[in-house]
Amino acid sequence: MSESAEILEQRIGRLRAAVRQAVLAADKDRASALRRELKQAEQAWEDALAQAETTLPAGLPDSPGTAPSQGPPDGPRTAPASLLPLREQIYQALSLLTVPAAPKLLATVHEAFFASTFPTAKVTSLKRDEERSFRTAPFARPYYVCAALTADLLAPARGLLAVSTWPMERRVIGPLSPRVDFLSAAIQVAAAVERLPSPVPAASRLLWRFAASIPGAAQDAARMDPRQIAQAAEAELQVHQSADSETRRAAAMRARAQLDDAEQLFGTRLGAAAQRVGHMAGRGGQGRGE
Amino acid sequence: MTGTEAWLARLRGRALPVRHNARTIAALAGNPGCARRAVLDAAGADKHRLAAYTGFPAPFGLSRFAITRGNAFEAQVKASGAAELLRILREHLSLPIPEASYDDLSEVGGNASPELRHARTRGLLARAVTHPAEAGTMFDHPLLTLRVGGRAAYLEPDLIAFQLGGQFRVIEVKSFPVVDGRADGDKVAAAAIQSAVYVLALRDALAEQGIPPEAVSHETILICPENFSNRPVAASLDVRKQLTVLRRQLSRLARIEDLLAQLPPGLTFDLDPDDAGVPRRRPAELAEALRQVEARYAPECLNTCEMCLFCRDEARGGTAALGREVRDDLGGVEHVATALRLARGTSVPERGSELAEAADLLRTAARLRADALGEAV
Amino acid sequence: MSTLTALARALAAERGAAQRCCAVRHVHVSERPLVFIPLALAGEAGAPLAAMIGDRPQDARLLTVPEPRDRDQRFAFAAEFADIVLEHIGRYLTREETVNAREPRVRFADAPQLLLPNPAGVTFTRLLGRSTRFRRIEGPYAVPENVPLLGRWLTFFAERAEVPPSSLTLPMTQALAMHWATGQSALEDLNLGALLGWIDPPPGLTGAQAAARAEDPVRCPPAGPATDPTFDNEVLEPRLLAVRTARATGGGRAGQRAKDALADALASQLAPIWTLMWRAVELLRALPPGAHVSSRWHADKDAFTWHAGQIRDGGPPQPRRDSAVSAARRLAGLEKTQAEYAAQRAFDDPLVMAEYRMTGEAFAGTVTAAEPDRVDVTGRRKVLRPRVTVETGDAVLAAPGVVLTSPTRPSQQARVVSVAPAGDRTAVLLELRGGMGRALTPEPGSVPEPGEAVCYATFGNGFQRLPDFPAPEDTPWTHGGPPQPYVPSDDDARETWS
Amino acid sequence: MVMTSAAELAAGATEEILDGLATAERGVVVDSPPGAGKSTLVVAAASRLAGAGEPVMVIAQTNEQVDDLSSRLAADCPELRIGRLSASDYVPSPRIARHPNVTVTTSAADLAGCPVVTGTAHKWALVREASWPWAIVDEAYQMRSDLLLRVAGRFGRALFVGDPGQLDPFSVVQTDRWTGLTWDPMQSAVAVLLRHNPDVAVRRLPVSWRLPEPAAELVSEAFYPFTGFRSGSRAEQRRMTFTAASFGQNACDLSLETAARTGWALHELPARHTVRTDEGAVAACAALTARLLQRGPVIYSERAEAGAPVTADRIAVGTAHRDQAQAIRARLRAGGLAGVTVDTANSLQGREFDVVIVLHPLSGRRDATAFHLEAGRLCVLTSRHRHACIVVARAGIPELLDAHPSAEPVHLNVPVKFPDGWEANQSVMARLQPWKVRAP
Repeated sequence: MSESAEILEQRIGRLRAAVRQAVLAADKDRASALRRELKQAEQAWEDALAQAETTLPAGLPDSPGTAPSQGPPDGPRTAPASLLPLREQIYQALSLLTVPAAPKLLATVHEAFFASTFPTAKVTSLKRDEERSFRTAPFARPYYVCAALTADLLAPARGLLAVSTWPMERRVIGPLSPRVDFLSAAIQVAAAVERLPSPVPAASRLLWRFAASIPGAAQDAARMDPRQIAQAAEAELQVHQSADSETRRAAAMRARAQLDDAEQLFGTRLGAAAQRVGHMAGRGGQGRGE
Repeated sequence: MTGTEAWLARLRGRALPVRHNARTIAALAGNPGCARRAVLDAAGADKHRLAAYTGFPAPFGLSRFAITRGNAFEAQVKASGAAELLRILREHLSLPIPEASYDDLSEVGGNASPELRHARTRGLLARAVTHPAEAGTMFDHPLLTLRVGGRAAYLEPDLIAFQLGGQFRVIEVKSFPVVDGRADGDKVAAAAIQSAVYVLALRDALAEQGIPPEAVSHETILICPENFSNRPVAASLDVRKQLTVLRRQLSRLARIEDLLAQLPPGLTFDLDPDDAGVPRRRPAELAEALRQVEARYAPECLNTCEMCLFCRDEARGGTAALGREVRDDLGGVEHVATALRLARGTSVPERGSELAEAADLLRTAARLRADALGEAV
Repeated sequence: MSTLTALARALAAERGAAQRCCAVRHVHVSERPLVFIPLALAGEAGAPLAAMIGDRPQDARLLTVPEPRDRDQRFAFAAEFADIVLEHIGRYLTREETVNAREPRVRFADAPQLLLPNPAGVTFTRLLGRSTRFRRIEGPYAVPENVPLLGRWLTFFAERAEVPPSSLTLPMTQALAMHWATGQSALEDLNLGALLGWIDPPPGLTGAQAAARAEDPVRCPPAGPATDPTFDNEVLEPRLLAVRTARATGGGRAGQRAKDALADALASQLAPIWTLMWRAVELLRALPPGAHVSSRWHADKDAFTWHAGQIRDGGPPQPRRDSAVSAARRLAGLEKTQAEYAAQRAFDDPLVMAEYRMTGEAFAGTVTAAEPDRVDVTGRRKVLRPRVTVETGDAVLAAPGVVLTSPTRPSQQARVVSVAPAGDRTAVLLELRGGMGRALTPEPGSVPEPGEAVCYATFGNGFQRLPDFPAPEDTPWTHGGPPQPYVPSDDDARETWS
Repeated sequence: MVMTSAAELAAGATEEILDGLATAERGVVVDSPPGAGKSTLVVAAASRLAGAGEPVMVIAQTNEQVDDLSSRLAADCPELRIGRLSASDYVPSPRIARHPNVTVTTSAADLAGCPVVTGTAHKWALVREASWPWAIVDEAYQMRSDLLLRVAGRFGRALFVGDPGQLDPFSVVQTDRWTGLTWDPMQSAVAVLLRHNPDVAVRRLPVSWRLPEPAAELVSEAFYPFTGFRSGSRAEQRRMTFTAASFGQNACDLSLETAARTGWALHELPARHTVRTDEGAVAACAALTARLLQRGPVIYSERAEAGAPVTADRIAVGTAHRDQAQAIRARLRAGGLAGVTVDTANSLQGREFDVVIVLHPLSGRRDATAFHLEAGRLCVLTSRHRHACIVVARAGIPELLDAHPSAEPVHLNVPVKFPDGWEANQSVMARLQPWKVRAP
């Protein structure tokens, strides 16, 4: 080691001030160069400390062999990470909900009912892997974590995941579908909560998040009846269902007719073809319940 | 390209025009009397960069914590087909249960190009007015445009347009809290004027299709976290005042020619970048170019304008730098040194001249101050 | 703002140093004020990040919240903070004094004083009070015992800050700006470092230079509660992340190290402000106090005694918002104290009085003639009504009939009899009443003598009665009828703090 | 379309208001534009209610206003016994003293037999216990919510009458502690009433008997954009002529003649940033007043078809600040002119003159403040006259308004006040342009 920890510390202090000065001066290049330098200095400092500590008598154990050093998720209320592969966790959660859902919701569902959660940041690469795998060897796996498709252009719906074995009608998303799927998910979550042998706070919190946005579902979080929530969700579902189903059926027919296998699972993307715009805008309105 | 556009392009130089958003347009109402700001904004110049390059970087930045919190709150409100928002709209506006559709306009068929998004936005909005029964209810991330200084600017949207009975309302999600029904008045004011920008842009979009302005309500909806929780709560904002102010400032910006005509020919704020993009122009020279356009500095600029420290430095020695009120109390005299000469009586203006009355006022003040402190001013 | 303070600002700008705009101190400064510098996490509603607190310069206590978004840690912070605040308050709950008013009463002999860097600090205090005072100490969602109590005291402090003449809670920028005019704008005066730079620059720097230096957030951290964004992004975020990572991997020595690093970083932001705050206290103490400062502090002691009684007697926490009746009553109180405060400051301070002389609401001059023994015989009984003539160079707005008051003889009324030019000056004939004893000849010194320098103002320092308002249960239909009485509910206790 | 005459329109509205009293559950609010016969309505309502056997308390804001209403009521209904509540130091003015049917007393208990009792709001606030089935609150937009709170326990139902376009009540206390509360004590009595009782009907008087036609148009559009009103007189009914001709054409004469011809003049001085008591503007106000009196103005109207001279007591000069009024008064005194009213907008509220000269609040300002921009201030100043109004201002006000930054904080749950001062100022300046006279 060429520098002592103390000198390193001073250097880190100076560098940190310099980074802030560079940011204040709107000098992005200098700021990132300095940040790199800072990172190196910090690493050197960590190393120096680690070295110093190994020579000290052991005080507190540093890492008593707990969970793998995976980055923590979004909140302080951290559930342990699961040992299952990510795609299986997502599959579990999706199968519980039975409708396309966003990664964040899936992570919460998994935490509530499978006692572990996953970092949502990794989902993007999972989706890419699934598509690559399918394109290399179609239908080689029993299921794929795939996209939900927009009903109008059959493009991947932003931020939604689905399961390849689901019928196309369930995987296409029209304007009313987010609401319909929310209500369907609420019914499934209520049922799952009812099945729990003893109350799980994370599950109750999740159920309340659904119940709070459904008319007549529950007064407050302390007094929730899963059956009443399911009934309320069912009641609102009745209002939207036929219009939504119609849109989805029509879109699913188009998808099956127009798209190849991979596109049916992962959607088709629109090029920046401006001439198609007028056509599209019209079609956006077409699928609605009539 | 018109003469004005060419002129503005030359002022901007090789830099790309800065993208406008509701915030930057709202800022136009912040100090409308400032020619420097008007010219830089009309030209789409990067004020932040220019100010920093002359050695006066803007004193504001954004904390990542604030950004994260803002994004997280917005995502929460819009999650699951904007389920939480729907709850609020049902409670706040008695939205009927069947009105629950949600269109995300942030992409068109997986493509996020502004042209596509704008075209689709317009299509859907117009349809919503003409066929309200079968059109959508919530439109997330509609991409709108507004003419700023003769150029159409895309507005980076962070709003939801909400349609009920053929009338639209603008919904803005902000992450500052409403505690016991009260929120920071300046933050609400900023939200109100930004909402007004969207109302204006929505009205413009519909007007092109012959739909009257009443199709967009002047009552907008502000969604904020309630008290110390993450629970969203809604408040109505009447933005009629903000609309008037904006319309007036935008129309003045459209008449930027008058300001341009007073500028020396050949003036540019180009940084003269080399092939690697490194500026070669001397900062002092750029500063000189900026000084060719008159500024109207007031301390309030410190909260709103990227050029503020540059202008403040330039305004040193002027009474305006001490505050509008102070200048007024000093009889409107422009320079500190002049005011003090008048106060001390070392400069006595002619009777009836512009400064005569101010001199009387200042001499009295100096006499009273000396009297109370027992020492000459 | 007035022409006189504007002139002081102009002088400060010219000289590069702050100028006095008061001749005396108008705020009370406690012997042992409680200095509180809070830092909040950007983007969150009243989320404490750290604080430095203490009642002596050498006793700075640093409190930090290693995970500011964690409710439990926030309450742990609140509990630790409460211990310090309540201990400090407790010191004032021991000594009492008897007030000899018409109805003698007992109050605490002194009161605590809370000093914050700026008005935003007061807002933060109010929010912290609001988020803690409704909590419960038992049942579900229980918090440590002292947390709701802290909330009530913080709310009390924040509310006193709204009362202009009160010194119980002082935002330091406001206290300093009241006494010194700087060569920058009022907006820039909100930066404690810059303001102090003008008033008390380090050796070798002018005030203007010191202020400019204080604006660099890297060298001189802002006085909170908002932290500098580059600090957040470049220093705080990595350290918070390190604490979290360490915790996820089991804490231990790495966890302690990460927490220490975080505390160091936060201390680096707070310590310079701590120094500034105590320097400001010294500067204020060095000013001679105005004559009415102590009587206003007595009112603060009364308020403190009353609030301590509320808590002792098991009263409810302060409501979220004022009811119709309490709002109206509070407004009446504020209007009354504000008027009194303005008059008192003018009477205590020739420089403040000069502002009224500027506008013609007061004038100063010399007595040129006096009839001290003049007796008015026109009424039913003879009354002593001396007359004096005052010549002044000031503008005189007061018309005949107007009653004036003089700071040196506040209990005496001076009615304007006539106003006449006297050369380039103005002669004002005044008729005096009261404050001269009971006999038909005035007590010595009670009537100004020729040659005496005097000052008269159109406003007095007299006592005003507070208006009566209906009882809350009699709130009329025009104001929404009687309000629902406050009943503490589970919702209050549960309210998320995230 | 059938053209309704102003008189029919006004009578219809008044009748509707009076008829509506019987069925009003809680009360009625009547918005009255300047000079629309507010006092007449109050007197009519009081006598109607008293006639129906319902005792009425009449609440006004100043002793002057109480005396005014009491004497009109006493004269209109000589049979009606009227109690005049007063403070102990009140000396009855001659116009009260001459009515035998008015009893003046300091105690409400002495007035048990009076069907109508009048008093200032502050006096009423001291009355305990007793209550009246009806109250009439005059100048209710100038009364503060906290004062209403103190008197509202005394009545069951109420008629609130006032001009929403005039100055709002204010407080020296600056706090946003109560913003957004429906019972914010700093808002007006009408505001608090309506926020708690949204079902209370708001009616309006549609005709201004004071303002001449051109004034009614401008004031209505700038300050009453949503409700509007019309003039009770036709342009040709209101005329002003001068008995003395002008010698040559100086700016004062031009302005006077423009105002005599059109009802308006903008007497524009050269652009200059000035101190508040701008000597040039002060001198111009004084010169216009002096010249007006010299020219021997005669007015013709529905009231004076044969013409009547305009005397000094029928002329007012209005300013924004007290020191400006002071300076103009001193200038008039130095010129030997007496009897002309010179006062601030606050003091001119509710008063009426034949000719009014206004020193524009924004004249010579470099920056506008909320005070200068307040719509009510300009509205009061430009709506006091029966014949002509001359606005004195430095050039540059439209530019000042354009450069005005809009940075006012916005509060949740606070109804937006219309018209906005900035917009109303713009509108007034734009409308005065045709009547501009450039003065040196």
